Amino acid sequence: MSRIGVFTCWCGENIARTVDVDEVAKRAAELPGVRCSLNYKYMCADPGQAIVREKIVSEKLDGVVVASCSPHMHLKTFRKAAQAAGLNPYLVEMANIREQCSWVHHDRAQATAKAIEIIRLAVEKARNDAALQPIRVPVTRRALVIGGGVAGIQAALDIADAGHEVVMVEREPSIGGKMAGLSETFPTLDCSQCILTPRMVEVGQHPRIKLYSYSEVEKVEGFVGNFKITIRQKARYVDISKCTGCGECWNICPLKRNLSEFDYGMGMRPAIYIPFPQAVPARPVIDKSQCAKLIRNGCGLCEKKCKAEAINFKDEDRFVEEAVGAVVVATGYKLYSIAKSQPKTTLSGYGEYGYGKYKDVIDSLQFERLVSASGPTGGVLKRPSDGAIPKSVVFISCVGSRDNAKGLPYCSKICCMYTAKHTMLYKHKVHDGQAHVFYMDIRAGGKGYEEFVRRAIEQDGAQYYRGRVSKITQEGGRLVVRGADTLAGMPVTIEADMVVLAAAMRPADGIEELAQKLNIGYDEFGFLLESHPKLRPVETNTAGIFIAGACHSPKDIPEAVAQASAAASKVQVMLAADELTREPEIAAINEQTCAACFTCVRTCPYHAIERAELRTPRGAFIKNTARVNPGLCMGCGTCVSVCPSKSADLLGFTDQQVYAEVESLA
Amino acid sequence: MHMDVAPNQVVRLVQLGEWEKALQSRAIWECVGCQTCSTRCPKEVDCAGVMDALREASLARGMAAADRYLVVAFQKIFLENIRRNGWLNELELIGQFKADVVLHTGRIPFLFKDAGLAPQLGKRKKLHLIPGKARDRGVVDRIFERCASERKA
Amino acid sequence: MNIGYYPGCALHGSSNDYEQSLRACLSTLDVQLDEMKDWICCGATAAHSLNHKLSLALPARNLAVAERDGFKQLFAPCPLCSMQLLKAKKAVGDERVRKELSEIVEADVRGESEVLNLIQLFEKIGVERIKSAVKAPLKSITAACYYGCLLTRPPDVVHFDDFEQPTSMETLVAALGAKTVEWNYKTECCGAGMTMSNEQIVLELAHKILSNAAEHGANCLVVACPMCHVNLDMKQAAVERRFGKKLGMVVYYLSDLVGLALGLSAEQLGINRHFVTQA
Amino acid sequence: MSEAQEFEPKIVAYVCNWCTYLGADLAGTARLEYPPNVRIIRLPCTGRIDFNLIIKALEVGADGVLVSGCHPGDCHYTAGNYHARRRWILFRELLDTLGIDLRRIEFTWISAAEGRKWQQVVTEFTEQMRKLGPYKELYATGAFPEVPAPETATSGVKSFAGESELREVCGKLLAEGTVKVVIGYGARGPVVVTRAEDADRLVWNNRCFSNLTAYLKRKEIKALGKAAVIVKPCDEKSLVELEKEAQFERKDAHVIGIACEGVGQPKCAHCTARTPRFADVTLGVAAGPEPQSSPSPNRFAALMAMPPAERMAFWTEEFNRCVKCYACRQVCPMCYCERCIVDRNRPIEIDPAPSTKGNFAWHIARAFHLAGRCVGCGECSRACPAGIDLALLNISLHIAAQKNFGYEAGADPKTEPLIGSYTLQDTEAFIL
Repeated sequence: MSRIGVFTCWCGENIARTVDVDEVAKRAAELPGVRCSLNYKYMCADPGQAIVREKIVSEKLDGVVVASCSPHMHLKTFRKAAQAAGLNPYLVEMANIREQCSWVHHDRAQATAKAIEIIRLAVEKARNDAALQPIRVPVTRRALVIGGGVAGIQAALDIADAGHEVVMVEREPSIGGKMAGLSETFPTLDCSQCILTPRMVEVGQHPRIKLYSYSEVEKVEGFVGNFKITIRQKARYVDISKCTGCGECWNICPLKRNLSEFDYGMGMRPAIYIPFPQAVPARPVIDKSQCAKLIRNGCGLCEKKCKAEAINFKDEDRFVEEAVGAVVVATGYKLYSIAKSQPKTTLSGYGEYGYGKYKDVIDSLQFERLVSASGPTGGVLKRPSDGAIPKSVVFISCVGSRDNAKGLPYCSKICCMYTAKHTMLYKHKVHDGQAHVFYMDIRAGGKGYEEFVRRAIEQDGAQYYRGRVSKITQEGGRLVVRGADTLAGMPVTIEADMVVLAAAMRPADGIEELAQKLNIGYDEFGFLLESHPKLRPVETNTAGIFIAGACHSPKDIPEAVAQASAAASKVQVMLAADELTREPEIAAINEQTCAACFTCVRTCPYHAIERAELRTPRGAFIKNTARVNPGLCMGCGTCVSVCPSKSADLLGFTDQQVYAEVESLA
Repeated sequence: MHMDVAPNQVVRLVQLGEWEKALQSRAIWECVGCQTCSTRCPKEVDCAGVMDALREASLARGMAAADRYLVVAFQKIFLENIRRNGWLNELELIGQFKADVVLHTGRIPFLFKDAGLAPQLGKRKKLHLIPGKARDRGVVDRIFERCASERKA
Repeated sequence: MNIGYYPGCALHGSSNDYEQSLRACLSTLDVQLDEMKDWICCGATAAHSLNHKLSLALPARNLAVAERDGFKQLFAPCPLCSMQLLKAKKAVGDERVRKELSEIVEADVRGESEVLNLIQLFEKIGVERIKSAVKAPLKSITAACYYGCLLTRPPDVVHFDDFEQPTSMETLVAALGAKTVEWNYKTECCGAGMTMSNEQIVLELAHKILSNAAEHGANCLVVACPMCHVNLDMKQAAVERRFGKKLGMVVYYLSDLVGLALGLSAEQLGINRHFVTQA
Repeated sequence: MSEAQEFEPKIVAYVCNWCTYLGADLAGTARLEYPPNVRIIRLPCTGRIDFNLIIKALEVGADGVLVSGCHPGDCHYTAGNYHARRRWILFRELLDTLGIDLRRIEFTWISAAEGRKWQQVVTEFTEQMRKLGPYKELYATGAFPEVPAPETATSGVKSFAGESELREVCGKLLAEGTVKVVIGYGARGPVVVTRAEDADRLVWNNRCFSNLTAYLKRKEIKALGKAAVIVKPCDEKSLVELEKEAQFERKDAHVIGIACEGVGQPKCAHCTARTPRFADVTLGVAAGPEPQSSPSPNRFAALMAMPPAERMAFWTEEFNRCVKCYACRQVCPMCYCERCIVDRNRPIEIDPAPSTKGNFAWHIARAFHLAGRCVGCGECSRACPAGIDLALLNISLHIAAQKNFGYEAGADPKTEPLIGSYTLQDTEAFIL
């Protein structure tokens, strides 16, 4: 570029007071490649911009340097001005002579000299600028939501209501997630299913939501705006397009004593079943590990009974492909399994609580089912061992959570609240019962939360002990709970009929495999990583993939819903147009000289560089090379620094430009 | 309850730097070292190890609780015994322990406590009047010496 | 099969009935105990209470000597001894500590020998093999298996069984044709080394253990530890006096039961030398 | 006025766009005054700040160089600063070995909120540069203590056991057509054997010091078909690294490993490798246990015992002999770029002329490109016609990799290469 215009701004007195703007303009005019140089009181004001536009046209400028404030302040302003005058906006550079010169120096001569050097540096960069075109990525205006719990439901409905098609994938036979199994919710004690089931039905009936239940994400290809998702529809043995959900099949099924997953083993279900009456879709599934027909070609009663001829014992897993532009991951959580064997040995523990050994020691989700009106006991709290009404129940919080020894140092956040809720629900059902709670700290930050805990203690008489339980034993049909009351400084022993363990929240099974498929990050516990903890809390490091709910960190329902709506709004922004425009200041690889060491591939924080092959137009292999995916590159330039042959370069900050800048200082 | 200070309070005293209270506590000598606390602590505090360390420090500073004399004396005499013999000489241990306790506390009846057990043990051939000794007692003594001098350093 | 044997002081002292039982039982199973020649005391509770370094050095010396003498496996029937050996073995995983301990004990401590407790030794012999060798199934026995503290603790040192709800001893006892009970004090402490110096604690703990076993229908206790045996057997009369009730709970070493099932007599196994004997 | 008072240092600052540049803006908004000596070059991320830029700044006469970006965990691009930190850790060690005054190159983390820190850092750094004065020592000649001469190889050819077995195996490979070409040692250096009857030309003796893996990358050899290559246990390490860098696939070559007791080279004195670990076939048996010893580079120790200015004088004298023949590049098994950066002309990052400045730039780039990759074969020193002991620079980085990251090139095929990976625990003791 050899026809550069330099426009020096006074910024009122802000620059002109310390920098001799006339001298600057005069000296700038003498710089190589500069065609014109002038100064003006307020370059960013309309008349100032008009001068820039006018000079671009009249002087046929091929580059512009505005010497004024920080580029973070007005680079966009002047790029627009240039564009309005027909100049490529990426041919505009700024010389920051305000924040980094006039405002930090007093000596007029020194400041003026420095301003000239700053301008010289910017002119050198501008001389090496190249016209760049914004990158346009076509967008498939559909979204995928993985997980049909409350977060996934919220996200899907928000996006669909905004007019975009949504594909929802849920691996269980029904959507609803953990919330569908809860009895009441804190801090309002409103019925969980009463709030959730209408939303589930909405999803099921929404014209723009395509629901794949009993399905999993198999493969993810493509990039932002252009994902290709392969979905595995697991063999259900029921053709849901034919099935009417009449219920004849699960009523006639003779194998009724299988532990219900939905009731966490507290209730039973047939081998062909819907997980719960309000399931969406209200279509059954056959458990192939239990069905007599599928195991040994026996029975087959359901098939005979089904008038719709929907039973298909020959069903197999099927794969379908869906094209989407954005993905919301809302895979939720599971409870820490308090059991002997764990995949990671560090996780094993709590044998002293006798979970699995004593039937009346249960976890908190099992308790939810036992007090739920739709639960296996019809809402009457009966203990699992003998169906007796428990007169004394001990609740233990932080089972797994905040336990460094089990490798789960984090707080599960919701247990303090639901344990308080449990004591209340218990008291409301068993009026002469006594609830005892062992806790380490009570964490009740949230609207109405602390008040709720106080109500449990003061109105419903829950007895709280600050301390841990050391051991639970069984004596004469009752559980003997021995623990410490650290406030009283003495041990306590409580005879209980039932013990409820508030197990830690962990990300759902398979989260790491899913994250690897999606190319998104996860922490040491498997929780998914947000792009920035403050400013990009629902984004991931892979453009176009967002996260919502407890797959990100332990969350209660209001938080999960809020995050889901946030993710949905980000998706809506993306899907608002047929094309996505991205800044062109991204990396590029000279594929001819690339040595294909792929150091850049390992280095790129965005997995935006891939291994590729350079081929002739007729398809003959020439060589291996690295290749940038412009849909993913964010333009950090880390690849440039690690490239030994300097085949990687960063547009807008090319080696050519940066070296010219440095050399201008010689 | 035997412990004057609960184990969590012992750890707290250490956190607060209240060494004297911790080192003079009876609790550290009541602990039997069963390791249950260390095994169950969610914060991976090795409480049993803390107890061991406090006992060592308490003794080194002469701060062991006076009314836990028996425990302290027994451990010390036990170590002296194996330092001399390489193996434990039970009869010698019992004799020295009783003599020490009686001398220190003036509790003469202690001398005859469990005396009834002796003939019973004898009858069951559980007492060796001339028990064996480890072959290389010199090395045991040197190990003790090195571990002791290490502590001083 | 020959196996390296670290008896520890107790088995050469007042718990010589345990050693008698072991030798009788194991030779029937064709296992010979090769006692290491230059073993010394592991320092026991006294060392780890009063001198940390000593509590590593003494067992480290034993490890070094065992390795010097070519023992790839070392059977330590006392859980305290075996835990101490394992603790030293773990400590020498750190090269710096290994060098220091080697200097202190005047021998190269490598910590390569495998340390076995009694249950592990039986498992190594093979539960199936023992089962097939049973001549006199123990039909009249309903045992409460008692592990005590140090067979399973600290778990990151001993790495043995489920440390809160262990079952390995039950598996073995069941193989002998005996019944076992589910009870609550399998891994509670009996007071261990406080027998002489803090009798109150020992009596209280032993009382809880013996009563709970009885309440859950056991007619005997099985242990694999000389200290447990002292506190539960020898001290049982004192427990009865202190709490004013008759317990009469026979306390067997695990090897006693195996021996009986293999057809050995109570005299051969030294069971007649216990304090509490079958009424 | 004395000269010292008149002197105003020139300072170049490479800063990231999102933290430090905004921090400097904030200093302006808050009107925090500081000396006017610093010239800011804005880059998107510290990840973009290449080591060559630091050298370039010194070349254009900067007396001090500031490099600054986001604090760990704050990177706008999540990890650019971690990658940068890892490179700086290594690069500083190389600069130190060269005798470049580390006080003149400052690394800092300055966030967008730390306007005051920017002011402080610039003020103090400028003040320090004023005290140090102009960087006259850069690439200057001068006196320095004698460095012990490199050990020389023993003279006289001594054949090793296994030579006949080697010929036999290679002859068979060629005869059966398993490979088309054998890269091996001949009486006068490396030979390429394509016919079974020529297998007798192969030797195995104390002159077999070259690292033959370097020939695998040659186009003309690739053109001959599948090659067998004879590797000593030390040479094999380069195959490990080349495989990590996708330059070599096991199926493309038949690796003939040969047990080695040393070939009388300086590098053999502290070599611990005796038996190849990954070869397709291994000949000979190395006697005795693999010796355990750590490298004891006494030339390196002597060099590092000097003060920086003397080290610089040493290197200036060394590099002044360089004629830019690039034999070091040619012989290096790890140099495989088809277009070397020194051959790039837009921009010219490294002056191709054999000037002092250009020679330094070249040797810095060559050495740093080998950071965490050089397997210590020493071929560069051996090949240099001017007798420059280039391996000393590699040793510096070898030690830095080991000390800071426990990384040894070629040791473990499973560890991630040093450059292009990072851990949150990487040291930043040197970063302000």
